[in-house]
Amino acid sequence: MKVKKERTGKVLENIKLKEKIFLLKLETEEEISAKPGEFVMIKTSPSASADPLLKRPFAVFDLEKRVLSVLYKITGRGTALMSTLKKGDAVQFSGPFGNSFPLPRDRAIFVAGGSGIASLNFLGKKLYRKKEINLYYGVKSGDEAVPLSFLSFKPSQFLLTTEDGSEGKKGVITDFIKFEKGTYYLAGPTNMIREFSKKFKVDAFASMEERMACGIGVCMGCGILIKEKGYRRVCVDGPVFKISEIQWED
Amino acid sequence: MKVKKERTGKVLENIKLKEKIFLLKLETEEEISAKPGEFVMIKTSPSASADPLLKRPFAVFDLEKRVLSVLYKITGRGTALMSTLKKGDAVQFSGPFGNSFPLPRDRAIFVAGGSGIASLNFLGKKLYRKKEINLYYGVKSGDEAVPLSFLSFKPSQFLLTTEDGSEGKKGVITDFIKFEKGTYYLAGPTNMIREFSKKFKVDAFASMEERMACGIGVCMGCGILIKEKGYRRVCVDGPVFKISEIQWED
Amino acid sequence: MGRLKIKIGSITFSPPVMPASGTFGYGDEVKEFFDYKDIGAIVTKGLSLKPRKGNRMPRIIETSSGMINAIGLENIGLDRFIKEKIPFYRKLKKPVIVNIFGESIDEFLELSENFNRFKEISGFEINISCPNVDKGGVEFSKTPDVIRELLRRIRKITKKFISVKLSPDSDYMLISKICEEEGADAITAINTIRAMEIDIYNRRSKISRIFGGLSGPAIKPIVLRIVYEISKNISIPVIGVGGISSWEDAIQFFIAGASAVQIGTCFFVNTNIFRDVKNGIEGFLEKNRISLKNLIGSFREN
Amino acid sequence: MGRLKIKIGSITFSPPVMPASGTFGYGDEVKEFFDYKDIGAIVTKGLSLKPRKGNRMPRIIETSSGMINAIGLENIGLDRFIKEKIPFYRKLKKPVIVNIFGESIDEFLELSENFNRFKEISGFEINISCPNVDKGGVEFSKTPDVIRELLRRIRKITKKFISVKLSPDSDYMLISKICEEEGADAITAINTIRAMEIDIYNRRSKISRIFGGLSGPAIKPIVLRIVYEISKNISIPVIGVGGISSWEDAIQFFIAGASAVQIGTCFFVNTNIFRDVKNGIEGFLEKNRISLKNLIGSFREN
Ligand SMILES: Cc1cc2nc3c(=O)[nH]c(=O)nc-3n(C[C@H](O)[C@H](O)[C@H](O)COP(=O)(O)OP(=O)(O)OC[C@H]3O[C@@H](n4cnc5c(N)ncnc54)[C@H](O)[C@@H]3O)c2cc1C
Ligand SMILES: Cc1cc2nc3c(=O)[nH]c(=O)nc-3n(C[C@H](O)[C@H](O)[C@H](O)COP(=O)(O)OP(=O)(O)OC[C@H]3O[C@@H](n4cnc5c(N)ncnc54)[C@H](O)[C@@H]3O)c2cc1C
Ligand SMILES: Cc1cc2nc3c(=O)[nH]c(=O)nc-3n(C[C@H](O)[C@H](O)[C@H](O)COP(=O)(O)O)c2cc1C
Ligand SMILES: Cc1cc2nc3c(=O)[nH]c(=O)nc-3n(C[C@H](O)[C@H](O)[C@H](O)COP(=O)(O)O)c2cc1C
Ligand code: FES
Ligand code: FES
Repeated sequence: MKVKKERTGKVLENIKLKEKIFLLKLETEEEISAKPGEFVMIKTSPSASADPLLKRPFAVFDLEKRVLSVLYKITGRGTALMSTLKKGDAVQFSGPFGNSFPLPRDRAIFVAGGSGIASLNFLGKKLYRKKEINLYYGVKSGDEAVPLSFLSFKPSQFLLTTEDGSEGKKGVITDFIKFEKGTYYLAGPTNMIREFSKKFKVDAFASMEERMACGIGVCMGCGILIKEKGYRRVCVDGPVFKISEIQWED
Repeated sequence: MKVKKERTGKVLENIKLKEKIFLLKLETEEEISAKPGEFVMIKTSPSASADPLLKRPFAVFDLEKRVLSVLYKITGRGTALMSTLKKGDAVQFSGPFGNSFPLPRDRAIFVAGGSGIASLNFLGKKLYRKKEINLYYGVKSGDEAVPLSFLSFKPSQFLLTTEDGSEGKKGVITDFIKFEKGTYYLAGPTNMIREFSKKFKVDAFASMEERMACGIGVCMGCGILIKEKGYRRVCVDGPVFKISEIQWED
Repeated sequence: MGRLKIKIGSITFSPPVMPASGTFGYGDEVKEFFDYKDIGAIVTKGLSLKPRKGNRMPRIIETSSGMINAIGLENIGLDRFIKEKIPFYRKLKKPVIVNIFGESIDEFLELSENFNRFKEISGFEINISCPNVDKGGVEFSKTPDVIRELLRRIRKITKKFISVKLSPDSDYMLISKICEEEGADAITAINTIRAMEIDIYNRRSKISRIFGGLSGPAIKPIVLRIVYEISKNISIPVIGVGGISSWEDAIQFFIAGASAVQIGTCFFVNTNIFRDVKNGIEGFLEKNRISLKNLIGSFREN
Repeated sequence: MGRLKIKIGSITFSPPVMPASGTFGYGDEVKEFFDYKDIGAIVTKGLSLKPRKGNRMPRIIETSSGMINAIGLENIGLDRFIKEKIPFYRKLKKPVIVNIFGESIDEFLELSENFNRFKEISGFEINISCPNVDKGGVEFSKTPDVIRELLRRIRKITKKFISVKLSPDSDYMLISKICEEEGADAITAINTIRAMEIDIYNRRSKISRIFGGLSGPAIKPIVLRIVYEISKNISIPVIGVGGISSWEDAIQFFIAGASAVQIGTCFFVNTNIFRDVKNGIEGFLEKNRISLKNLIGSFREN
C-alpha cells in the first residue's frame, strides 16, 4: 500500500547544475520508499500561497532513506520559483505516486530526452553493477546536459546529442540510436517517444508526461490514449506505458 | 522629489526577535533616503507569484545607506511569508512613501503600541543625543516587546505595559501616560491613538494605519476622515496626521 | 462532534463537508489513503448513460490561484458504474450522491430510474451546468422551462435527495427558484465559471476547447456572493462550492448561507484538506460556542 | 515603435495600453515618477457632478490573486476637476479619457456637456458598471432601454470618443450591441466582478459594503473569455481590462479581440508594469513579425 499524504521536505541543497538545471535534495520527515519511474507532486509555492496553485510532477531522481532528490529544469513559473529555494526552506509535496519501470532481463538501453534523465537515473541506480546499461541522452544544448558525474550509475556506453551541436553529436537522439538487443527505457518529451516508436519496431517502456492537477487519479486531467481502451490516466495507470499500447493522437 | 519605483532588496538578515516579531534587513540596489514616519511597500510573495497579491506597508525602522530595516509582527498571511525569508532571497518593494514626523522643539514623548515602535525608532535615531526622548511602549504580551537593545536610541525614561501583565506594568499604555510637556508622537493601533486623543487634551503627531492597495495615492483605498475636509489618503497625505485633525468615525 | 452534522432532505451530512463532483473520481480511487470519516458524503464524477471519452488533452491549465478544466465529462457510464463502483459503496456506509448528466431530459430520466433502484445511492446531483460539453450541460440553463419539466419528472421518479447543480453563467436566481418549486431538496452552487487562456505563440486555446471552467481560490469571493444571493432568495438549503481552501473559507460559506460545502480543486493541492476543514470547523464552533445551525446564514448585513 | 499604436474613434493610442479607471487617480498623482510615454491615454477616476465622499473604510480587501474594492466612487467632482486637473492635462499632451458616472441620465448629460467643451478631454468612458454605489452604476444595466437612450443623447452632445464600460454582472452581449447601434466608438470590458468576503469572527463583510468588486489576476481568464465573446459579437473595438499582470496577458487580450488594454490592480503591485508591458508587446510583435492590427482578434478556434 502506498502511503499517499501531504509531506513536508526541508531543503538540504538546491544545486545549480547548469544554467537552467537544478538538483533539489529534500530531507523528508520520515523514511519513504519509491520504485524507479514513480514521481512526486511538489508545491512550488509556499503552502500558504495559492499561486502557483497546483503541485507539479517530478520523477524521483534519487531516494536514500530520508533524502529525496529531484532533478528539474526551469521551464515556467513553478520551476523558476523552485530554483530560488534555499537550505532550510520547507517544501510541501506528496507521493511517490504512479507505476514503475519493470526490470530488464538482459541489457538495459536508456533513451533520455532532457529532464527525462531524472527517472532513468533512479532506474540506473537500481540496475548498476547488475545489468549492462547503455545511455542515449539527448538535450537541446550543452548547457542542459547533466554531467555524468551527477548520475547514480555509470553507463557502459554513452552517447550525448545536442540539437545545437554545442556538445556531443549534433541532432536529435532518436537519429543516433543503433538498434541492439535489450530492454528499452524511454523518458523525455512525448515527441521523442513518438519518434522512437515510429522508427523502431521494438517495444519499450516509456515514462509519459501530461499536465496533472491531482496526481492521484481523481481529476481525469492527465489522459493518454491507449489502443482499444480509450483514455487512461498517466498519474495512476502510468506514468510508465509500453509504447506499443499507446494510440498516438495527431 | 521622491523616487518612486520598484526596487529589489536582498535579504541580509531576518532576525526573529520574539515569537512573532522579526527584524528584516534588506540590502538595496542603490542608496535610498527616508525621513522618520515614511514607509515602504513590500511584496511578501516572490515577484512571480500573485498570491498574496498586494504589497504591504511597513514603516522604515532604520535606514543606513544601502541597508533598509523593517520591524514586523506576524499578523496574517503576508507577514507569515516574510518570516520565512532567508539570507540572499530577493524581495520586491517600493518607496519610501508618505509624509514624515515634524521634529520637536523640546522633549519628544513617544507612545508606541505594538509594531508602532518601528516608525518611532527611526525618529528616535534622528533625535537621539539631540533631544530628550521618553518612551511609552505598550504591547499585548511580553513576547511581543522588542528589547530596548534592538532600538537605535536610548530613551531617557521608559515605560513598558503588557495587556497580560507578563512584562512591565499590566494594562494598556494610555492608562499609564503621565502628562508632561513636550511633543507627542504616536504610532500603533488606531484604538490606541483614539484613546489617547480622548484622554489628553494635547495635540500629537500620529502615524495612522489603514489598508492600502497602491501606497501611492491613486486607489482611494486608504481614507482617513479629516475634520471639515472629508477623506484624505493615509498613503500620501499621511501616514502622519495631527490627532486634532482626525474626525473619529464610529 | 455531535454538532457537526446537518440533515438535508433525506441525507445526514456528518460532517457537512464533501468532495465536489469530478474532483474525487468515484470515491474509491483514494481509498488507500483517505479517511472517509472526514467527509459527509461521496459525490461522484458526472455520470452519463453511456461511457464518455471526454475531450482531448490538454484538459487543464493553471491560472492565477485557479485552474481551467475541460475534461468533458469523461466517465465510465451507467453500466460499468453499477458493476464496478456500487459494491464498494455497499461496504463503505457513506451517503453517495451521483452527479448525473444527460444530453436530453430522457437521458436524465433513464439515469434517475436506474440509480433510484440502488439503496447504495442516497441521492442525486443534477448537473445542468457543465461548461465543457457540446450538448446538455450549461446549455440547459438557457431554457428554464425545460429545467422545470426535468425537475418535475425526476421528482416523480425518485424520493431520494435531489440537489441541482447550477452554473454561475446562468440565471441562477430564476433557476434556483424553479428548482425549489419543483421539489428539489437543495441547490449546489456553483459549477465552474466559463473562462479561457490563450497560448500566445500558436494563438489557440491552452486547452483542447475554446472555453473551460475556472475553479479554485481565485473564484471564491465570487462564489461566496452567489451563495449568499441564492440562499437569501430560496428556502431550501444551498450547498456551497467554489474555491474553498481552508476551514475559514468553509465558515465564510456557512455564514453566507450554505448548509454544507464541497471542496474540489483544493483537494488536489492539499489531500489533507477534508480533515483540516473538519477539525477547523469543529474548533471554531466550540471556541465561539455556536451551533452549526445557528451559524448558517448568520451574516450580518450591517 | 511606429507599429505600437491603434486608432479608436478619434483617439490614437500609442501604445494601446492605458491605466484602468480608478487605479491611476486623475493621472497627476504619479507625475513624479511616471513616464507618460508608456501609456496611450490617461483614464481618470470615475467623476460625478458633485464631489462624492465614497464609502467608509475598509474599502479594500485582498483575496487570492485578487482584491475586492468598494471605494464608492470617491471623487473631487466636476468643478474641482476642471479647476485642478485640466491645467495639468494641457501641458501633458496625452489623450485624456474621463470616466463619468451619473445617478441619472440627466447627470450623465450634464457631465458630458461640460467636459465636451474642453479640448484637453479627448473622450469619455461611460461608467454604467460600478458595483459599489446605491444608485446608478451597474443598476443601469438592468434597463437596456435606458442605456440606449443615454447613449443616443450623449452621442448628440459630443463627437468625441465614447467607450461604454460594462459590468460582467450584466447582459453585456445585449448592451454592447446596443452601444454599437447608438454610435459608441468602443466598449470597455470589463468593470470588476461582484464579490464578497466575510469576517468569520464578527460575521460581517470585510469591507464596508456587503459586496465589492473583484479585480486582479484572479479574474483574468473570465475577462478574457468575455472580451472574446463581446468582440466576436460586435464590430466596434473592445478595450480589454481585467487582471492583466504581464505583457503576455496583454497579448492574450489582443488575440482574443481587444484593440487596446487597460491595467488596474497590477499597477499597484508593479508600478513599472506599463513600461514592461509596452516593451514586451513591442518585442513580441517584432520577434513574431506580426503587426498589432493583424494580431488583434487573430485567435484560432481550432
Ligand atoms: C510523471 C512526470 C514526471 C516528470 N518528471 C520531471 C522531472 O524529473 N524533471 C523535470 O524537470 N520535469 C519533469 N516533469 C515535467 C514537469 O512536471 C514540468 O516541467 C513542470 O510541471 C513545469 O512547471 P512550471 O510551472 O515550471 O511550468 P509552467 O509551464 O508554468 O506550468 C504550467 C502548468 O503546466 C504543467 N506543465 C508544464 N509542463 C509540463 C510537463 N512537461 N509535464 C507535465 N505538466 C507540465 C505544470 O505542472 C503546471 O500545471 C515531469 C512530468 C511528469 C508528468
Ligand atoms: C503606514 C503603515 C506603516 C506600518 N508599519 C508597520 C511596521 O513597521 N511593522 C508592522 O509589523 N506593521 C506595520 N504596519 C501594519 C502592516 O502593514 C500589517 O501588519 C500588514 O499589512 C499585515 O499583512 P498580513 O498579510 O500579515 O495580514 P493580513 O491580515 O493577512 O492582510 C490582509 C490585507 O490587509 C492589510 N492589513 C492587515 N493589517 C493591516 C494594518 N494594520 N495596516 C494596514 N494594512 C493592513 C494587508 O496589507 C493586506 O492587504 C503598517 C501599516 C501602515 C499603514
Ligand atoms: C477537474 C474538474 C472536474 C470537474 N468535473 C465535474 C463534474 O463532472 N460534474 C460537476 O457537476 N462538476 C464538476 N466540476 C466542478 C466542481 O465540482 C466544482 O463545482 C468547481 O470546481 C468549483 O469548486 P472548486 O473551486 O472547489 O474546485 C469539476 C471541476 C474540476 C476542477
Ligand atoms: C481601487 C479600484 C477603483 C476603481 N474605480 C473605478 C472607477 O472609478 N470607475 C470605473 O469605471 N472602474 C473602476 N475600477 C475598475 C477598474 O477600472 C477595472 O475595470 C477593474 O479593476 C479590472 O481591471 P484590473 O483587474 O486590471 O484591476 C476600479 C478598480 C479598483 C481596483
Ligand atoms: S492528474 Fe488527476 S487524474 Fe491524473
Ligand atoms: S493606498 Fe491607494 S490611495 Fe492610499
